[in-house]
Amino acid sequence: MKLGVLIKDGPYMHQAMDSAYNFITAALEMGQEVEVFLYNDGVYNTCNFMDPPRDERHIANLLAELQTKGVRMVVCVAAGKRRGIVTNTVCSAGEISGLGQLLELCITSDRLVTF
Amino acid sequence: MKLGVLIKDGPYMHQAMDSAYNFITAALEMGQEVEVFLYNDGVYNTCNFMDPPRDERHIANLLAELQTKGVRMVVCVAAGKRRGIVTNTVCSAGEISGLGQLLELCITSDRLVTF
Amino acid sequence: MLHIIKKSPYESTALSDFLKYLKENDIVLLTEDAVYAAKKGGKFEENIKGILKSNAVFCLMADTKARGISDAEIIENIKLIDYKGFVDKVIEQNPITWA
Amino acid sequence: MLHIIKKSPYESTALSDFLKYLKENDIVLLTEDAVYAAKKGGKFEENIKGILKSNAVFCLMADTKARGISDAEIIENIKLIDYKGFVDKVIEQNPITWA
Amino acid sequence: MEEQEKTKVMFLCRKAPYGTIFEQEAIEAMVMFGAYEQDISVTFMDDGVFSLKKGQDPSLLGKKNFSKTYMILKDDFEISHLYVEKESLEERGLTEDDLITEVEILDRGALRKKMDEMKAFIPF
Amino acid sequence: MEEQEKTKVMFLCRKAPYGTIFEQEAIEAMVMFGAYEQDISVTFMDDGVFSLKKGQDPSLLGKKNFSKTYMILKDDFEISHLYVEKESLEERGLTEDDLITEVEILDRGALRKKMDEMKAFIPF
Repeated sequence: MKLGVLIKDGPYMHQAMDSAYNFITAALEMGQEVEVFLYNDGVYNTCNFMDPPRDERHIANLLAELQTKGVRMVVCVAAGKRRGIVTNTVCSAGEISGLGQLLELCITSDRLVTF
Repeated sequence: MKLGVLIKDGPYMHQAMDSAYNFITAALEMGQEVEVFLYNDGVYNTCNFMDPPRDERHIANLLAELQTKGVRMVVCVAAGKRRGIVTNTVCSAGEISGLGQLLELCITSDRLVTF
Repeated sequence: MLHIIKKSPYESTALSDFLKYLKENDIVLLTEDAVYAAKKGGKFEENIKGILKSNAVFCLMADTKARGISDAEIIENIKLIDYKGFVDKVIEQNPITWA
Repeated sequence: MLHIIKKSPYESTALSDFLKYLKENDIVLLTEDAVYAAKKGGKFEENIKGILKSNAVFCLMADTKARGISDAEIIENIKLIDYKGFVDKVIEQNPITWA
Repeated sequence: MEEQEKTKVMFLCRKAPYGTIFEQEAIEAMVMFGAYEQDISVTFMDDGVFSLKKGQDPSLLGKKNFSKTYMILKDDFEISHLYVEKESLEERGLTEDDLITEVEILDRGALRKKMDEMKAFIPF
Repeated sequence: MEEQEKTKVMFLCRKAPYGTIFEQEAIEAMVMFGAYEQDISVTFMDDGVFSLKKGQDPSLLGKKNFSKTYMILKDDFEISHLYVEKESLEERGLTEDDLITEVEILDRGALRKKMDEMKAFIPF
């Protein structure tokens, strides 16, 4: 099954990305396919400059880990530009693209779940 | 009178920075002194890479305008590092410093108002 | 004390939360989405009228205009103010923001 | 339909908002700060018990453990699940998130 | 037959305008989705119904009046349906006359039936 | 006399832990403020009282258990007072025994009197 995941909140501030990370990890272990779309403040999760304390989880690195496991992570270009998540600031796991990709995800996934 | 302004929300997502901008502009016109501390997601307001549509307000530029009017804007270093607002990404209006500056603001201002 | 409310009363409990700390001579300021509480005919009209019996309630005009709430739609005795009025209120009383 | 709730019922109206759309066979999943609704002795115990009469209510264990809500403190008949159980529920029914 | 192959997606607009960016970024998505010839519905419930209120003027906030876009969503952007929840309007003291554009006002029961047909929800 | 010159600041902790970062970043500020020899109070009310609940274990979320810091705020970080609102505890079915550290439990009337003495509030 293909699961679409929509993330609308930024890192650390809200639990959304943490919940999504745990959900996606579980889904991958169960053999499901996952694709992520980052919208609204969700684009901040891909900021390449985040540098949390060493004993704290590094959310952009968690995204990189998901990417190595085959999860595509699309960053909304409009939401990203407005907030400063652009080519110069996005982490390697984030793929900047348009809102059409969110509709594509609605079409191609079996379920869309929002965090 | 010196007014301290604490901003805890990021740009665009919430109205906080817009309300604070209008409040500060009014206070300056009334001859008050204002100093700002950006905490939590509030640090995102100083992201130098934001690039909103041309017909939309540019929040980092609004901060620059306030700075030219003599408003000091301190960005919390801990909240900033966690979110990727650091030397490479902060706009010129933002001055990165520690949480002690927020307490200093409580001491030196006549009022502290949170947006 | 100046109580600043900024969330819609329909989605947040901020309006009932701050009420527990309202005392005589306190001022209430409705801003941002909280201005929906000031609209006649809404679910919170009686709550606001209750507050008005004992305390002054102000409402930020820029926020009511933005949301299409005309002056005639605002509950009687609520005073509309602009951002300079907001600054005045902060100078008058110690502000506390209920988000 | 799978109703996913993530805000605390004490500060958000999400718990009452989604209820209006609850139908038989729907599943309810309490996650993040919404797990406080699953705690015995709280203000929303009766609301949850009412939902349990007609619908299955699940609660994310990682979120109750994080918040120090022991299994014994959780209202009877609420089922604790892990993230794999969360995935199962999403596969079972179309999810809608009430934030 | 072709009609049945379209993907049914519903925007759920539950937040008031201007206090957050949700309305604005939801509209950006609606406009984009409309171009893809799928079956897109937009539902306003809870505080989302305030987004349709007539007479909005956010110029003092330095913002644009997004509500005007709702008037052209169906004709210019091929959004299939604009639904408004009747109970949410009533609770807020709003009537059909207060709304900026023509919409289908449905009660919760009718709205839930529409929701049951959807493949995916985009909640704001 | 010197006591009177200290600035009185109160943290208002009104949010539940883990769902947002507010508790964590509030603690970072408390720890820092304590070092400046002012008069700092911390008040837990509304969902903030959940931050003091015993037995928290957020390891499954990949997060740290911040609640333990409250145990050393007064002794190690010179925070003057930890107040908890009695009514908020009751509404949530919590008692003094559920709390991770010793605090002053005050009702709203008493708490409001403390608030009247403050120069500034840092709300979370």
